[in-house]
Amino acid sequence: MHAVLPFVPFFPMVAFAVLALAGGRMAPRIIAITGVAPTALSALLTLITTGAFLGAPPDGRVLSVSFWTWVHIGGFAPKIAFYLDPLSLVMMLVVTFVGSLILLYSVEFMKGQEGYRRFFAYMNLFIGSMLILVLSSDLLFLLVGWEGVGLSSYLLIGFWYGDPANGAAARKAFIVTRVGDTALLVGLLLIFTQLGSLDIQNTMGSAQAEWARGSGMATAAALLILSGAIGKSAQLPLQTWLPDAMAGPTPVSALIHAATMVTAGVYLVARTHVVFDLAPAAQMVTAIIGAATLLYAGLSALAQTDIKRVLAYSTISQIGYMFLALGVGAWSAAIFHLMAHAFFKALLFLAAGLVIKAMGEEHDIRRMGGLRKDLPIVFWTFLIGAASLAAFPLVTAGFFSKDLVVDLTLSSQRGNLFLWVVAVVGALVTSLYAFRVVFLVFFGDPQSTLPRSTSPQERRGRGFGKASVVPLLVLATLAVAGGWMQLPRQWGGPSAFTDFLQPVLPAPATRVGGFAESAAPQVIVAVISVAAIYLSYLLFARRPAVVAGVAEHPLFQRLSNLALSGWGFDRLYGAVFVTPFLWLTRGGRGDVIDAGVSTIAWLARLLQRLLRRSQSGRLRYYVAAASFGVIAFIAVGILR
Amino acid sequence: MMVAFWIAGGVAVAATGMVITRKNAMHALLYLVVSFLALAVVFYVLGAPLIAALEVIIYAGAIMVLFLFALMLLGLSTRHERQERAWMRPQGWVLPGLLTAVLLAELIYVMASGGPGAAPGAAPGPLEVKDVGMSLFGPYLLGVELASILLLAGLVAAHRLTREDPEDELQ
Amino acid sequence: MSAIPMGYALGLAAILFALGLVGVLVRRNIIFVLASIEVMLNAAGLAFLAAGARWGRADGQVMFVFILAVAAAEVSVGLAIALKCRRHLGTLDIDAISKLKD
Amino acid sequence: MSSLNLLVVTPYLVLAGTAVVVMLVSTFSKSHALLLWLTGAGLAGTFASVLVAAASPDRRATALLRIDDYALYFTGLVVVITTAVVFLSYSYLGRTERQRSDYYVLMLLAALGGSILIASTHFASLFLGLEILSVSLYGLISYPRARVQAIEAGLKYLVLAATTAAFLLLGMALIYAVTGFMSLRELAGFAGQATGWDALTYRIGIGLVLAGIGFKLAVVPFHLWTPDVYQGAPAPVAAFVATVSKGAVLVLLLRYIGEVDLAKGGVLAMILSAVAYASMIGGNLLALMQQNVKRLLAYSSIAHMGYMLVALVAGGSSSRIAVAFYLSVYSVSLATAFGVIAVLSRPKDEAESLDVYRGMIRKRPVLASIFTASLLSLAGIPLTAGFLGKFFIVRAGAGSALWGLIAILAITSAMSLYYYLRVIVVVFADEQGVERTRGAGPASRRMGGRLAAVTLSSMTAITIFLGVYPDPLIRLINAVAAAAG
Repeated sequence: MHAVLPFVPFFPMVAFAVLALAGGRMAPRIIAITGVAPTALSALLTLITTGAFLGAPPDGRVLSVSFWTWVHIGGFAPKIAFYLDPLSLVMMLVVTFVGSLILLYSVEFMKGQEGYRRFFAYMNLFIGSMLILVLSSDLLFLLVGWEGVGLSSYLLIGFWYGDPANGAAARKAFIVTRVGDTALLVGLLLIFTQLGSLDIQNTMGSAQAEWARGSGMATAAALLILSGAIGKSAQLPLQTWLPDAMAGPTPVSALIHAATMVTAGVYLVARTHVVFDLAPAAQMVTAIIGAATLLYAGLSALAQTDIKRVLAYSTISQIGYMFLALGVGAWSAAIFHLMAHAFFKALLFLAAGLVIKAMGEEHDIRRMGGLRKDLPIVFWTFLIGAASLAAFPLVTAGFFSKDLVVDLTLSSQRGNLFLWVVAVVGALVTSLYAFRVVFLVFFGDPQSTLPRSTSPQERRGRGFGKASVVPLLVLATLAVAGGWMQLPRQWGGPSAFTDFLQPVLPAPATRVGGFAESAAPQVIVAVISVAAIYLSYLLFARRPAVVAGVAEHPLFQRLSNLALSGWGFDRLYGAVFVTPFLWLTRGGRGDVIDAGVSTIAWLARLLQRLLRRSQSGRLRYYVAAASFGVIAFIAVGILR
Repeated sequence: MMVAFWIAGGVAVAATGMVITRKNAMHALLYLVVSFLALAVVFYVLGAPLIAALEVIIYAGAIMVLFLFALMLLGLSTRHERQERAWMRPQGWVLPGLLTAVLLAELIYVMASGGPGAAPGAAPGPLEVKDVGMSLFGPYLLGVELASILLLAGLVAAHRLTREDPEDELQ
Repeated sequence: MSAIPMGYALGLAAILFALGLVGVLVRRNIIFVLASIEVMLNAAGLAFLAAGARWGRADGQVMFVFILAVAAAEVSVGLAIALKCRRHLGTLDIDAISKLKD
Repeated sequence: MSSLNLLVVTPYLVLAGTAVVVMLVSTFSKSHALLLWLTGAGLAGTFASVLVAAASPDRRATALLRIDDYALYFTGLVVVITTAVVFLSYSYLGRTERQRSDYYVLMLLAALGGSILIASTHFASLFLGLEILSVSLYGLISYPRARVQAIEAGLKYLVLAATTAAFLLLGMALIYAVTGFMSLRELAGFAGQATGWDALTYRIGIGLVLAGIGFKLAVVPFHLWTPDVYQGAPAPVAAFVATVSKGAVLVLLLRYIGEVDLAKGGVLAMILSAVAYASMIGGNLLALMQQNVKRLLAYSSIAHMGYMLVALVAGGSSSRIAVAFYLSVYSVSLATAFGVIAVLSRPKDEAESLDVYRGMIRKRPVLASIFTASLLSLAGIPLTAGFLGKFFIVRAGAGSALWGLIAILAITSAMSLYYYLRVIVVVFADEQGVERTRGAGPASRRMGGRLAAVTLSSMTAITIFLGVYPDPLIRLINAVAAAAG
């Protein structure tokens, strides 16, 4: 197995290099093969490795491949090495499988688009970086993947750079996540200066030995790591970039902004869970951030009209669940939900991409309707995805994973009733918005006045071939069956997933007895999910007039607008950071929604404009500036 | 000695002041020569006859001749004098004057805040030309070599810059 | 050893230096700027001489000789550039030669 | 006092000798290629003599120079970068410029000036080295006759360099007046003892000297000339100014700071940290929206000097290692980036505008990849050498608890990623940029092109190799830094 592992990230990287350097000489067919095959091969290798892992005894499920020591300076000797344990294996499975399915889907979806080769190059770069991120055994090497992921995300969001708005979205994503990354870097520095190493296993070991539970150092390290994770995973308060990141092509949204990249933060926290375990305060912060985010984003999703933005907010909300799970110490539950979410969210995005395409690039769900008959496969798969997202009881993967999270929110010793209530309300909201999309898009009468393609054949001609449909079907299967390996603990069934992760991610200590132990919470959640679907049916399919009536009400409208703009976070950032500087400029900025578009960048640009004045090209000013410098230097000398 | 220092120093300052305020370049250069000659006296008074001679020969002689040649090549006329007058409007002096005044104030503040004590160690004897020569070609031998390389660099650079190649003009 | 206190000579150097700096800052004609730079270099040389006189060593005078060489090299290249400016840009006005800027 | 082991100074002798030989040969041969290979051979000879000097146990070179391993390492670096610049210049000059011998002579002399600076331990050699470098650069910056911007750049550089040189000299004179010493080592011994008038004058002298040095380093507030000169100068010369000229001065500063104990709160530390803050912030901000690639690199080089000053302020052996590594990596990466510009440029028509690079990946994929790699290294992306350089600096800073400087370094380098990526995105764009016509002279162009390709590829290989496996270089630097301490 040692020999195989390095090839998993190697293949996509090679594909990237080939595609990037190929120039404009490649035929689309060759591009497609070069773009998809390596990742599929990686997925195959991952499968083989998984087989070997399952065959091995639990304590033998570790694989470490060391290439070389990067540098030796004093005690600093970071290694270029891979470390595979059940946690990274799960991540690797998700990345390679979902990744190759999405690549396959893109073969047709992106056909004929400007920059076909570029697209596959970036996607492979992304997959390779993500694999390095999850496999590296050293935090410094992990950062390589972390940066690579950020880089390819920037490139892909701004893929259609012809439109300046896309460039702005790319910049926003880049800068907002950078805020988190900087904190992460400081965190790594702290860990290194305190523990003398950045090797993950060593660090976790020595953290446990050297830091007392609840010590300031552990809390600081955990909070800094958390900041990085929040940025990457689009959690409050660094969530603003993700909805705008929908500017990229839909497969990008599926892969990066749903299935993999945004889960990197979850992975990072799970990877360093020992530090969090030592810092109950930081863990509490994690849980609160998760809870607040899942509610905030769920409510935002309810008001969105752009189908991709609904899914984007839904992603933020679902990752909120994962952070909530991490916050209560339910590490493996978070990873389980991560996996299930990757399946159904990728499915939803891919299906949404086909819907948008069929509608002639229409994103507004209010202008869709009745697509059930026109796009049967898309409808059914989307329905499955939505059901899984809404945690439809007993069958879907989303049910099992979310049930585990919600259950542990209450029964874990770090959990409490308040967090549980938030999670349950979140489940209600999730069902509402998920089926709102289903009913508005696929049921009712066609609302669109846009020229729609006349025949199904024609629509198929726009990219509904096998390569588009097969990934949908596979993902739909996974979105249902992917959860059966882990039944709720009250059922006494198998718990293969958490058992598999047990050596890495210990199960949280649970409370015994009482409300949490009974079947009541589970029943409540299940009933609420189903009831919410029915409520959604009533509101959006049966009696749209009621909704319309309520929507007329000014109070509701204001609320709805607020939710539509992501509860005014962009505006808040605008007010807090931008306004104090407004007096510096004459005009100010009218566009409120975008006032927060990279506030930092805006501030920087302002300073830059002031500084540029100094570059007047006039030599005598340059001499004067130098003289000023001399005077200042001398003044320092005299005054000291 | 003291009197000679004061007179020569005063002349140097006054002449330099004229250099930076003249409109006519030729006049300014003549004042610069005066300034250099006055400084040569200062150098002599400070006990450096060799340097005084070099100041006269090289600064007031060679370098000034270079300037004069350049002026001839540039052919500055009365038209330029008028232009200089236009350029030298009083407000143009404010910021530079201020900056320099602050700098000068800082420097003078330090000079005035008590002089240095006598030089420690053995009382130094008078310096002769021979001493300077011994230093130049003793410990500073490499420095002399470097100075020659510096002059070579100046020569090559000036040669390159002033030489016009008719073929290049075609580009 | 001369009878002139070093502080006086340094003061004179500072005044000359400042005058040279004013020249560089105020004058727009390249020739004047170069002349002012000569004044500054010369003032620095004076400071070295004064310092050398304090210690009664030849080092100060040696440095002056080096400064002399530097001044010669600077001024020759400077004048060459001035000639080039006149020929190709048609002006000696330092403020007018500011096409390179942000 | 004047003891001198001729073997140790051979690198300088070879450099100066080559300059003279090239000058003499040019009087009877007009072959450009001959001049190039002579220059190349001279530089190779210099490198060899650096190795010879390194093997020699007797390192006496008068009071003016201290030729230790540290100086020899950086002399080697200067020679390597100069060689690269010379090779890159060939095709650039080959197209239009006649009378190329002056170029190579000046380049060799400039390298000599830099090498002298690196080894200097005395005001006289410091000043002369600096001036040899400056005067050669005046000639090089205004070298292309067909380029009016070059004249302006040369003029600006000359006036500012001469003015700040005067500041430097006055500062040296004041320090000499106070201490009676001109050798850095003796001065360092004096630094702590002065009191009253002496101490005050000494500090002012230091301030003035720092101004002279700050100009060469192009740190805020002496940075204003940088973009103008880089834009006006020929691309290969800009590469030289940004790497060798700055690097040599930085090494000198490092050497002096290595001698004095950089006490916290001391004038030197205070000034240097203020300058570091201002340079990191100012340089990166100015680069943000820049559309001219040469100016962008100029601004970013200001920021890079700020980063290196952080390590400098930290002091100690970790700072020596950090600066040595960062400077080496930065020089190679920046020279590569400028090299790509040089390959695309002609004296009259430099590839400055960002539009020239649009969609370059399609037309010239190898060149575009080289450009991207160099920019990524400058941005400090992991697995390039630049990342490790930054890491060393942070480590040195953390060792001295310079948290404020580190925070600004982290924030501003995050900012810098933005403008480097902006260029990379343009390079990878789909549509085509401005079509560039190529100059005449197919024979020289073919050879020049090949030469440039080999040079750039090997420099990129170095950048990536050092990013992935930097251990050999670090061992070398460790050994060298230990010798200096």
